[in-house]
Amino acid sequence: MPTTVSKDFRLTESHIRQEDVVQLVTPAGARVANPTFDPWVDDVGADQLASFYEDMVLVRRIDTEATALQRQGELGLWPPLLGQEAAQIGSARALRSDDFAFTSYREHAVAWCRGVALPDLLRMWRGTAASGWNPYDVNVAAPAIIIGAQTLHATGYALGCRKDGVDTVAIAYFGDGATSEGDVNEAMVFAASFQAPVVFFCENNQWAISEPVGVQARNHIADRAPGFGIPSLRVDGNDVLAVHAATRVALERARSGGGPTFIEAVTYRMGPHTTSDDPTRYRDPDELATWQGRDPIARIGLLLEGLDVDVEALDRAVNAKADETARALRAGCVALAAPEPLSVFDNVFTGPHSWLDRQRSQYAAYLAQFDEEA
Amino acid sequence: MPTTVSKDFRLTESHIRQEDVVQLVTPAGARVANPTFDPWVDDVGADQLASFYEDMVLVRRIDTEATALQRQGELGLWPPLLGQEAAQIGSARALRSDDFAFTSYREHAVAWCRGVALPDLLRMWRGTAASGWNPYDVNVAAPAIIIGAQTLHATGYALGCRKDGVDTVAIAYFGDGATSEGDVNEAMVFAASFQAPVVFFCENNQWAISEPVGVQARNHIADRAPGFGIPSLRVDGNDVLAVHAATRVALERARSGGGPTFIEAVTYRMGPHTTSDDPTRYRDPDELATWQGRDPIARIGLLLEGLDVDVEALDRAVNAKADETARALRAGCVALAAPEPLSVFDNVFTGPHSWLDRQRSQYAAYLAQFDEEA
Amino acid sequence: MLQTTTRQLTLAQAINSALRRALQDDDKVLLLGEDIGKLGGVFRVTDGLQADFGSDRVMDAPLAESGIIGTAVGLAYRGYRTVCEIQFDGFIYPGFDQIVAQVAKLHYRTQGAVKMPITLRVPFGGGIGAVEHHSESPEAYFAHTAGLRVVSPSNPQDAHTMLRAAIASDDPVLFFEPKRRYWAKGPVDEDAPGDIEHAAVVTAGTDVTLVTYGALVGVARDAAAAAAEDGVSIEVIDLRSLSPIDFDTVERSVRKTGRLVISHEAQQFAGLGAEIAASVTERCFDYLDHAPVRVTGFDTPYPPSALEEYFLPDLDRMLDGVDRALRKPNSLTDWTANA
Amino acid sequence: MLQTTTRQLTLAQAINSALRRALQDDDKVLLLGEDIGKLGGVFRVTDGLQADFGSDRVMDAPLAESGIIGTAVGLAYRGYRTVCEIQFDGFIYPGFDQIVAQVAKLHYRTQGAVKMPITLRVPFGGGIGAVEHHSESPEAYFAHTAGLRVVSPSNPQDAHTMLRAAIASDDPVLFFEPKRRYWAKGPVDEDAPGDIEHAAVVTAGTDVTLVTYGALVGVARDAAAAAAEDGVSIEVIDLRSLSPIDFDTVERSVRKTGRLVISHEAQQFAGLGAEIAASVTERCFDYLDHAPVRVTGFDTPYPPSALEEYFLPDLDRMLDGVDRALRKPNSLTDWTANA
Ligand SMILES: Cc1ncc(C[n+]2csc(CCOP(=O)(O)OP(=O)(O)O)c2C)c(N)n1
Ligand SMILES: Cc1ncc(C[n+]2csc(CCOP(=O)(O)OP(=O)(O)O)c2C)c(N)n1
Ligand SMILES: [Mg+2]
Ligand SMILES: [Mg+2]
Repeated sequence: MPTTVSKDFRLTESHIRQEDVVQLVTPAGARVANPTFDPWVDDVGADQLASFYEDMVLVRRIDTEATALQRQGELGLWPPLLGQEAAQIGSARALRSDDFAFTSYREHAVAWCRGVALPDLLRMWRGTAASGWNPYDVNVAAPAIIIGAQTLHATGYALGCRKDGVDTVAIAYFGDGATSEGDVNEAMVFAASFQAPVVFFCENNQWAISEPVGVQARNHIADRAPGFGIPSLRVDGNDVLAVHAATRVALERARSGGGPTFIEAVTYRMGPHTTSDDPTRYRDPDELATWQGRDPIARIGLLLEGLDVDVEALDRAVNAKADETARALRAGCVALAAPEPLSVFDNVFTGPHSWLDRQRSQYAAYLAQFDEEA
Repeated sequence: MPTTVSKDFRLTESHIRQEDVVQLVTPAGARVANPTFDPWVDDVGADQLASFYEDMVLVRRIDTEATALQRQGELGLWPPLLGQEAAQIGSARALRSDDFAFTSYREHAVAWCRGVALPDLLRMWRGTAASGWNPYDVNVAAPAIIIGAQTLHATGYALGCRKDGVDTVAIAYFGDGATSEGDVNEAMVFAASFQAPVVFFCENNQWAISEPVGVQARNHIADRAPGFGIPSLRVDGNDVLAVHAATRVALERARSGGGPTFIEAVTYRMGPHTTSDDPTRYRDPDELATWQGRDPIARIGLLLEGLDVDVEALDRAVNAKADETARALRAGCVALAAPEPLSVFDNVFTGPHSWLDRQRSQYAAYLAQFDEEA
Repeated sequence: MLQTTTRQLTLAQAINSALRRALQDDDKVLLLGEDIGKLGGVFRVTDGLQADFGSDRVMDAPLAESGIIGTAVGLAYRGYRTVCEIQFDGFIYPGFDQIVAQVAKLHYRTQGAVKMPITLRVPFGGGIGAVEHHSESPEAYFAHTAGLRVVSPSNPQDAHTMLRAAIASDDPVLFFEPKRRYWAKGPVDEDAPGDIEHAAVVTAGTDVTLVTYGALVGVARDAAAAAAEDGVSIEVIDLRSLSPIDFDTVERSVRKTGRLVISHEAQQFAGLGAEIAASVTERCFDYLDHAPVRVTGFDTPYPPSALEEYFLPDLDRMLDGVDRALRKPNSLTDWTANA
Repeated sequence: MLQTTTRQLTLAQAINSALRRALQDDDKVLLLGEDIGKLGGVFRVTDGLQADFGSDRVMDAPLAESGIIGTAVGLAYRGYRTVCEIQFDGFIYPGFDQIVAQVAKLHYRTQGAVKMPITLRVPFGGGIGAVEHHSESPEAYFAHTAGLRVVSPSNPQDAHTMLRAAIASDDPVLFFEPKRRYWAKGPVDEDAPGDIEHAAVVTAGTDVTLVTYGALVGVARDAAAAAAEDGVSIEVIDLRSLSPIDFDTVERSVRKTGRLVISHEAQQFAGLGAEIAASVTERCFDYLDHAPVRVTGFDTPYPPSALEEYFLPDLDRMLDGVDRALRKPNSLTDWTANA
């Protein structure tokens, strides 16, 4: 992998053309030569591919288990990532541990790759906490449910990194629908203006709940960034290797003072928007079938086979791990207990607050009444 | 002028390149042949050019007089359009009377071309009314001071025109600074999504108060629209003929179902941001000098001379008209009286309102007290 | 003459049928929002409307709230009456500027020339176990904004009648739908007259006036029933209109009871309860036996769902408030006495 | 030991010197806003700061308020303390979502892990003859939002001291600057201690408590002087902190006077005056001789400047409010009696 982005490496118009969507591995598992991007993954051998594969299988299992936990009433809601494993893992695995990710609600695999503990993935969905982890422990911000808001946070964080004189990079994850929000566009304006070391990583999973991407954009999503002065790449989001290469390029550009880059990972939301959603109301089942043929996990399996890896053995090991992970997830989930009532007042402010402290005391007195009665 | 935009007429990449900024008249007054745009102004003869010239001179005089009125305490504020006459008149004169303009605060010349009465131009700046005219009398909306908000209004209005099955077009005027606001980007998203017959007309006057356009955008402003699926044009905003041609193209595209078009009129704010501003704090005087050499009025004078028009005679006639206009403006201004106190409660709602009506009555009783005392 | 028919509908269905009638009766009525087309909205409130009225009138919007509302402003300029759906309460804020600076003010800013007959439908409030930003009660922001009407129905009949009145109104209306009551059924007469001005006395009583709105009306009714068993007579008032507030109705009640309890899910500080307490005190000072009592959400962000039962006013907290208004000794008596 | 020096500064200069000190004392402090660099802001409040601290610390932002505030959130994640300038009150609304959903809530949403020490400076209020959107008083929106502190100084000393305390606070602070007082001079001791918690008794009095803040403090002081000539003793309280409110100070005064008048420029309905009236009534019901009286802007959009003298509470309207609190017959007595 190159350590610098050569001066000659320019993200050209062709990178953002449909025809030129970056793909290094076909759905059939064949490795496609690409002189521009191959050098960026020349260090990615069979072992690392196998570990991507493992991560993808594990998060898919986590996802399935979480969906089951929701169905069983253990979670209030779950937004499945099914189908987007490659986009999330290919990119997150390219990050350095000091890089900082600002995600939306669906990036469970990003959180996983960053080291978020299993039950922490579920806290906010179980409703026992507003968010699952301390952002500074894993360098992943609290997930943003307000669509697009996090892109500005990533830009601000990146600006801070520049001021600190470090080569840490911020990456913002968001969806195709998010690109319509003012905030995402303002983030591009600010990132370009301040040349902030930020990567805009758009998972275009073709849908924003029930709205196909065509409602948001008539062009490719990746076409938008260049007008803001931000180079962009369109990449096969179901190809973990291509995503990995593209993210490395973008990160390296940012680290070396090249400013922001925009990546559109073309992928597909194979499941419902969330466990509350019913895609049969709006989605043609054939479309799903087409995309199932482009499954991100299957193709790496085939690629590994082509590389003479014993995929059956790998599968056995990985599936065992997945079973264990699912068990741990479930156990962790049901163990997540509701916090005590008065904690509702915690962390509104960083210190004393005359109004809120009084309200808290009043409520404590009110609650104590019941204890007395009992 | 073509009555339809031919299928072959495509706004190509080259239209949005600096080199290719559309210019039909040079600063020296020479007519530049342009096979693409010439047909769109082939009906614009010396008479019409003279009338553009007249409008430009008149609005410049109006502008100067309003500035003087502000200095003399007759207006609270005035945002001069000095230097932007061609951009505003070239575009506004291309509109049909049923087209609807959504402007910001600086488009006095647009209002003028649409037939806004003289004192009405000043009402909001004198503070005797929140806005100067009934939008439906002249098909110009209340000026938007909240930067960029009007671009969405234009998009909605245009969508309404489409629903009505008419070929009326909405045009949104806004500045270079405005392009950073989320609303302007959302307007492009909505206009593209609904293929609304709207023209986005950006007067890039190089400054947003004290911030040069480089703070907002590293690329040309016109580069942004194509990424949203909206063709764009970059036009010499100080060339009234080029602006006129470009606006006609955009209007015709909209009328014939071609959807939105974005025009960047490259111009210059020769004066301060408003009468409260002091550009010497942030602006190099040489820059102003350069742009004075590109004055939009001077070049049409030279062009007319080249067309054997007696410009001296024209100037005499136009200046006399301008003197008269300035007098009328001043007289109209000082005659604008403050409305009666209780009108502060008018038009908050369209009918009765229990709370506000009571408040109004209370205040009336309060005021009546002073009458009794007197 | 049309025959009056009363049907059992859920609150969501009652809104659906109001939208349907509005679309039928006035071809200037449009619906605009995220996922309101084929999906019928995340709560299915617009179910079937796009199929029946076409995607020209029931429009899926790009994902941008400022865009939705700003587009509705432009449509209003052109004579359309757009009913916008904001998917959840917590997603209205990106559109705040268009609401406060444009929708609320344009009639005033144009000296009455331009009308803004826009209805913003907002599912609001908690109690459904949702994640953050999905359980908010932002009504006070809009009630504090001059030029807007703010209303909230508590039952299917009002939801139907008030929504139709809101759409027909030439003023902009924020229409807050109590989302945890979407599935509650009730009789709906689609031809019943109605307005968006008047409060309703839900339960008559003589000892204490309990004012609330939206989802809490049901809770207040239960509280009144419980109190009745203890011999306390609560008059429950459903405000329905939150701006303006029908103070005549509230005042009439308080002059009778001398005691007022106000309950809402929204945060207390500078919330609507403060306005009601202040206005009623102004109007009925000499009739009040006790300061108005507020029973509200806490001044914290809406908490994670495991804590929402504490945040939300419930029957016990309402009755505790009633006790305080009656100066009955209770846990908080100390607070009100020596605070 | 530092020598304490007191200088005569305008309120704008006092803020400028507070920003300068904050930039000097803590290199994590940044300024971000439109036109705050070379221009020094449209009110020259940041005059000279970019020249002295560089454009890396005093940053001209692209023209987008949500962008400014959202960027500050990201900087806060990274440990920076950003002071954002919002050019005028009426331009804060495009940033409302970032303020309400992010700035206010992120400390809570991350269980205390992330701090948001952001200060949003907002010139606010009317009386300068400006065009629309330039004279608003949006403080109640933020006071109603859990997780934010809201403050407003009325004089140069407080402006200096409170701004430094706001920047030093780990909580997000909305800092409302009374723009029509920018040019008012007063003594400033830059080393004076201070906080953003406490109200100040500006004029001691015994008959009526008059609570206000920002630009109206000067008006209230004049009203007190005028009333004194008529033998009415008004105690004027400058709130300084609008959320939370120092109710202990207000309560102490009202227990003494038994009468309360509240004045603000903002619209009345669901404004801060309602909260003050409600809270004081809760705390001092048995001490009140009259319902709290509100003297505020009307519930209209801010009017064109030719009408602002009517919209804005002035000395006469304040004294009229005092009369009402004293139950002296005046024009509005009827209203309060038989309404
Ligand atoms: C400001 C805001 N508006 C609306 C919503 C409701 N909402 C949640 S997810 C979603 C669709 C998002 O689509 P996309 O950005 O493509 O992300 P995806 O869900 O496909 O990952 C919407 C409309 C929201 N969360 N925030
Ligand atoms: C939302 C909003 N933010 C800030 C302002 C203050 N403001 C008024 S004009 C202006 C600059 C606008 O620049 P541009 O869009 O280029 O238009 P120009 O003034 O050059 O015509 C600013 C920042 C505003 N009016 N509205
Ligand atoms: Mg999507
Ligand atoms: Mg400009």
